[in-house]
Amino acid sequence: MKFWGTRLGSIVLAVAGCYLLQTIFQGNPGMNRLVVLACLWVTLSVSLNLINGITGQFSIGHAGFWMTGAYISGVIMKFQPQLKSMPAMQLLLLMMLIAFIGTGIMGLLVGLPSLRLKGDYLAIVTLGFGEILRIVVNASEPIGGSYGLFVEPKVNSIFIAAMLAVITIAACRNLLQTAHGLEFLSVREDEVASQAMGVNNTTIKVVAFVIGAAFAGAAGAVFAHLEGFISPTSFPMAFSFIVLTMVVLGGTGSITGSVVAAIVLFAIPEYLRGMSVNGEPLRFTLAGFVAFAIAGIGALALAKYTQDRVHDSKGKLIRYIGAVVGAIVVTGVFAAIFRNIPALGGKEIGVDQIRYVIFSLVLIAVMLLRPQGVFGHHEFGWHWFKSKKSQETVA
Amino acid sequence: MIGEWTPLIAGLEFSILPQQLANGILLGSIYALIALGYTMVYGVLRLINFAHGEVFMLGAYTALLVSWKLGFTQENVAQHPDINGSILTLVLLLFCSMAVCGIVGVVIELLAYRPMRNQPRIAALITAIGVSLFLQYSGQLFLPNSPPPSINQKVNPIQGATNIPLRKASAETLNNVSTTTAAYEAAKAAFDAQLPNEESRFQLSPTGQALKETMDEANRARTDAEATANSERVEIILPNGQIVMFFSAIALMVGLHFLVNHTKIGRGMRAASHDFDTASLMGINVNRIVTFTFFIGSALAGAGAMMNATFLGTPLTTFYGVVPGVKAFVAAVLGGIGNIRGALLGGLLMGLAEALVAWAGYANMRDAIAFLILIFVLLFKPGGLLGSAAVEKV
Amino acid sequence: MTWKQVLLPLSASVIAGAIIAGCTPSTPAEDSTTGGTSTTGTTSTSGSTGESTSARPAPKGGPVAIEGNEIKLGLVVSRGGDLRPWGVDCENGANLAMSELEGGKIGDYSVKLMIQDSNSNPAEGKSAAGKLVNDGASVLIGEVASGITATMAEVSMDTGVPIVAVGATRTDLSQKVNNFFRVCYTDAFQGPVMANFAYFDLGLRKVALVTDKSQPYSTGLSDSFRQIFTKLGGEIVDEQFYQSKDTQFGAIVTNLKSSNPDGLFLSGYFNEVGPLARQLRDAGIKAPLMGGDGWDSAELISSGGDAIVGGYFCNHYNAEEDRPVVKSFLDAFKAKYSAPPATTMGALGYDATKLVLDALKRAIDTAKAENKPLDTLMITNAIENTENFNGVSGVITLKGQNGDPLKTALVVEVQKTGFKFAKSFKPEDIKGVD
Amino acid sequence: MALVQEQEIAGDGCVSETILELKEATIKFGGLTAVNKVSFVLNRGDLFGLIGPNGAGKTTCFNLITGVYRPTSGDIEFKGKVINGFAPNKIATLGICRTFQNIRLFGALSARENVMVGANLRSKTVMPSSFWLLPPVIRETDEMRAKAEHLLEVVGLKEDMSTRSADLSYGEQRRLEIARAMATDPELILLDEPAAGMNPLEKETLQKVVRRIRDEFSMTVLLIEHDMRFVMGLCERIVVLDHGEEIAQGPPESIRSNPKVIEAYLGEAATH
Repeated sequence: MKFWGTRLGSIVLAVAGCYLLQTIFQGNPGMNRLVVLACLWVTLSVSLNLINGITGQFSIGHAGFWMTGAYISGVIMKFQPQLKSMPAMQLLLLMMLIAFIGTGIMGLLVGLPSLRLKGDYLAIVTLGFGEILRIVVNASEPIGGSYGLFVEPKVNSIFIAAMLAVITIAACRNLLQTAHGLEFLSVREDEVASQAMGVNNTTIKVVAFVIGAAFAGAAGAVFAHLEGFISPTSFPMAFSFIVLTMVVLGGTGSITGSVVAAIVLFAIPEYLRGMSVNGEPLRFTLAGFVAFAIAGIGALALAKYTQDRVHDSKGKLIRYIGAVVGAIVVTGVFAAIFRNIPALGGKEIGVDQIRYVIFSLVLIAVMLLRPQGVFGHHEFGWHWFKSKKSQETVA
Repeated sequence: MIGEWTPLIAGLEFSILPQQLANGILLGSIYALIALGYTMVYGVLRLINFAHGEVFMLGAYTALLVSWKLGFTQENVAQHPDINGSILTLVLLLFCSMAVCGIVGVVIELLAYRPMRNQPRIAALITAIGVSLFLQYSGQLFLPNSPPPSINQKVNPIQGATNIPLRKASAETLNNVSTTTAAYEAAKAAFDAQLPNEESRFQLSPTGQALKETMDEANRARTDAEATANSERVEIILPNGQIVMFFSAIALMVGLHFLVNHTKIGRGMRAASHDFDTASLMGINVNRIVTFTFFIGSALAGAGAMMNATFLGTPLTTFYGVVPGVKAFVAAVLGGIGNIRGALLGGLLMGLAEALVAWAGYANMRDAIAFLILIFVLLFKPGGLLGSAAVEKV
Repeated sequence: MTWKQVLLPLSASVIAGAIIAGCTPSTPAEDSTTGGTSTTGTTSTSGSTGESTSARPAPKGGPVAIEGNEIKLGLVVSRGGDLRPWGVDCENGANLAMSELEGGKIGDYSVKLMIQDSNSNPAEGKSAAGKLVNDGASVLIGEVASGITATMAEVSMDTGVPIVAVGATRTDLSQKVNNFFRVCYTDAFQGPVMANFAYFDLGLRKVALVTDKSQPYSTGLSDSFRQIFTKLGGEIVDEQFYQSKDTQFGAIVTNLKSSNPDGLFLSGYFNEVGPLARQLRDAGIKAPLMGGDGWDSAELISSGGDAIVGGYFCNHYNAEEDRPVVKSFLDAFKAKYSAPPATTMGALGYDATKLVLDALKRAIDTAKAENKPLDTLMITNAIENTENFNGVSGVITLKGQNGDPLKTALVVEVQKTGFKFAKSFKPEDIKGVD
Repeated sequence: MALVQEQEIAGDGCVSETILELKEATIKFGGLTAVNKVSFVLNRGDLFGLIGPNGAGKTTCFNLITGVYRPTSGDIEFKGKVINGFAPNKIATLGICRTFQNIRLFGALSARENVMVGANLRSKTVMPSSFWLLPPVIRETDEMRAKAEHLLEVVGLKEDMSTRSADLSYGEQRRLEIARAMATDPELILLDEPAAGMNPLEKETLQKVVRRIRDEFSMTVLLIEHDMRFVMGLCERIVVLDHGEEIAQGPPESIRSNPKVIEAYLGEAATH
């Protein structure tokens, strides 16, 4: 009874949360879209986490799965226009279901090489799959080729996107709540031992690929109907890397890590886009930027040294503060000096122009200081607030 | 479009097969050169250096900036048409590119990879992706990229192409070509004589129009005759620049092979690639080895970049290294990553595959098929062609 | 593993889906009543009849009234990624146009240009456009590529904010919504121009196409060229493909050589055309080369060397033209950025902004005359009614053109020192187009 | 409950049912014959030792039995059924489980989770149901957790249940491996050098544990060990391998006095 109570409660809570999200951001068209996109990124990163973090299969073809889902939905809408008479929400759900299944089958195909390949070799195969898909779509004119494809109707629903993210998270979390989830983790940890313990590695890997791909495909369908237009350029290879980065940055195998990293990494460039002073985008001089970069590298090195070599917490704190203060001072001094260098002095850049520079710097800094990812293998949960931290991943 | 694909066999033109094989080998040698950098770093550190493509990009920019310093800017060349590059200029560009790339590689290793050495490999990989993004996007702030500049062709004294005839056209067709050419020349001369009386080349009076039509007619006859001659002839035409690229690439690879197999530091590299920790216990300064590996690997990328940018003349953006980077990575994996001969083999195979796919009439699917080949090879040889799949000891 | 155990979760998922579907609140931006599929040039609309005379569907959102005394223009350009060279040029052109606005004011309104980056990605382009509209932009300007513009047009569709595309040549874009306009001509215009030029002026009959398969621009241009050229009686003897950023074209060059064309139409951008031209000449192909406005950059001569000299391409304007607006634009551009525009997007970005400013002036007058608050619909109508706007890239008329400008195209010849005017084509000169 | 019966049978020693039989099992790697025509028979309830100097082919023997390698010739029969070339997970399902010489734990997982992976082999629910967290799966997981905790108690790791297995000491890791293998409910358990790196006190405890495995859990035990005292004190029958060949077989006393064995171990036996 208690079980079903909890179960029902969490479902109601999730639906209510998604509905709340929808009502909050509904009126704000700019945010609306960003929230949907954030939900999609969360879906992508959690589903890749299942393949990459939890099962340990090094896949960097997730943009390919995303694209598959989007194109499945786009192509069906193109060749079956009578479907448009359906109510939009039901149509979107139908498309998500079809994309889910279709991309799952694609995941099966891509997952099969994983039975023979490992590590970097598997990575290049999954990368190659994404590229093949992009090139084939580019060359297939019936489905738009490089011209792209208009997808109608456009459906913009935070609720559905958020529910997709919640379901993805729930599926992965539920899996890790049970002993079956341990099979996935054991494949990641040691394939020989897991097989000796009777785990069917083949099944596990294929299931991981299928489920991971299927959720990405469903996200693709949502994306296609959100954008109303898809083309191969919408799914560049770089997206695969960004999803991978989200997984690793959050901590491989940590679902909460993936969620947080997805939201943060998606938000950084978008936040920087909007960063402004009195309505003008924040601008600073190139000299200042270079000075900041140099000081940043120095501060990072100092922080890294502190982390590795200094062991008393007071000394650590002092050094961390010193690194930050030092970085600020050095930035100021160097900026003053660099301003006199003609190549750097005159130029001004807006913060929105260097969004991706900052993005990459954050990436490097986090990886240097916390290589196991922000959450490591752990999940964020109530136990963090308890006195004794549990070291267990799951169950 | 799908319906219009040439049937596979029917579309094959065997007279151009030798030429296509040559194209493939020329293309493949550059892939191989860049792949060597991936392979060396991987061999020693087991790290895929995703920033390798960006080092390549910096190499191309170095060559560009040095050539500008030498006076080969567009304006300068336009003003002084007699400026010409020499072999010495090329060597200087090559040297600068290699040196700068080598140093950049070492700096990247020092700042971004060395702190990650004892960390999970995937973390190092993400750092590499971060470095790659950083170089791409921060390069846009500092490097000239709008419009994408290209190295002026005047730098390069090696122009033209070498023609290796395999089968000549028959005397009859050659004769036909010369007659039609003579007829065309005559018609052209007549038209040119009329030209001063006309408003412009494309706004002709009836007389001019008639002359032009005669000339066009003669021209079409001439191209038809040349077409017949072309289809009879079998030849290999090799652009001189690409021949130089090919031999330089081979020379660099031979040098590298010597370095790895016959020098002290090469022995260190081999030891480190075999077992990193043991090598350090054996008194090998692995840090020095790694630094050196990065220097050499990046310098090779620099050499490839300089030759690509100078001999082929593609305009440069900060994303210049992405495509060669991915292709070379594929080549390295295909040959067996970590294996130097594998990189050469993989590169050549990739080049040949691309040329043959284009030959078969699937030019639009070229890259896709290169990847397909890779996947198939890996399925049957999971460690690449020359790599040995690591057998785990149980 | 029994079937029961497998079926249970499956059926549970279906039920869950049904529940979600049933209880979902429908969003206001419902799209089930959209007009036709609009993949071809002539689409009839259903439902919504706008006040505009055009036969295109009206936007779903808007009109948005402009509050206060500030009109904001939103420009989306690619500051990062592959399209950066065109993006930077476009931004420079737009900024130049803004700086020529006296006092930064039209009538009582001050005009401000807001710029956002699309990072060469359609999705980000839409985010950027969404943000600009959120920040109060009343007109969107951009993008240089069709793919990004397509997603931006969706924003226009939803919000009613008009959009003036800078370099999106994809033909069917303008059919989506009636507040879409552009200052460039479409693929369906440029291709026929070059086909006519090749057939009649160069006297070519057997042409081979070289298409950049990863660029919609190139694909579209090749298609329209092929269509008209074959209709005129010519023959397309071969079509070869490459991808952007390829550097070695040996394989396709060899194929092209074996098909013995009279002439070659290279529909890609100058980045690849320069090296490609050199490799074509090295291989002994002497046939004349032709292309579209993607060739327009001084770098073409630098990277193509002697090989590209003698090639012809279709352009919007020519630096040596004696139209005063061209001269003054080039002088001002050089003065401001110490170099002439690197690509044709400099002029197009300038024109787009100028055209919008011109339309704003008329919209403000209309609002004053009708004594109504200025809103985006008025601006849309003002842009729609643009007639004989004297832009750098030609005299632009949008009235009654369904968003695609009526312009004159120039064919220019590549020479060692620059581009020389060869022939101009008015829309009515082009043969073979229905 | 069947377990109890079998235990009684084995304990009585009346019925000696053959559980594993190697029939001239041979494996060649290239030119090297790692195991050459090795034959022996394990009866249910045996405590069987497999010894031999380094490189004798003991671990390879284990790998043959557990399906890591396929024998080049000869047969391996488990409960009368030839299991040559079965996948390792299939063999584990049939009821053979092992530990590893070079410890192969799931490092990032806790001790309890490691054991639960083993226990999951006998799961009666299907994996898809765990995506929905259906009650049977939860119940089963709870049962497995309890089982794991019990087994950890048996091997003396109750205190360290939720410690990351990579953080355990060497001896603890060895014992954890045994618990993990036991969790799969095998009929035959193969222990590869379980006592390596343990101090004498630990070894003594381990001996008790191994006996308990046989007596209480009624598993047949086949173990590889270098420590002669450990083997002699524990095993009832012993096979000696040298250079991939079987050189002796029999109870500890006969092995101890076998000249061939002494020769093979020359110098080495003396130190132990």
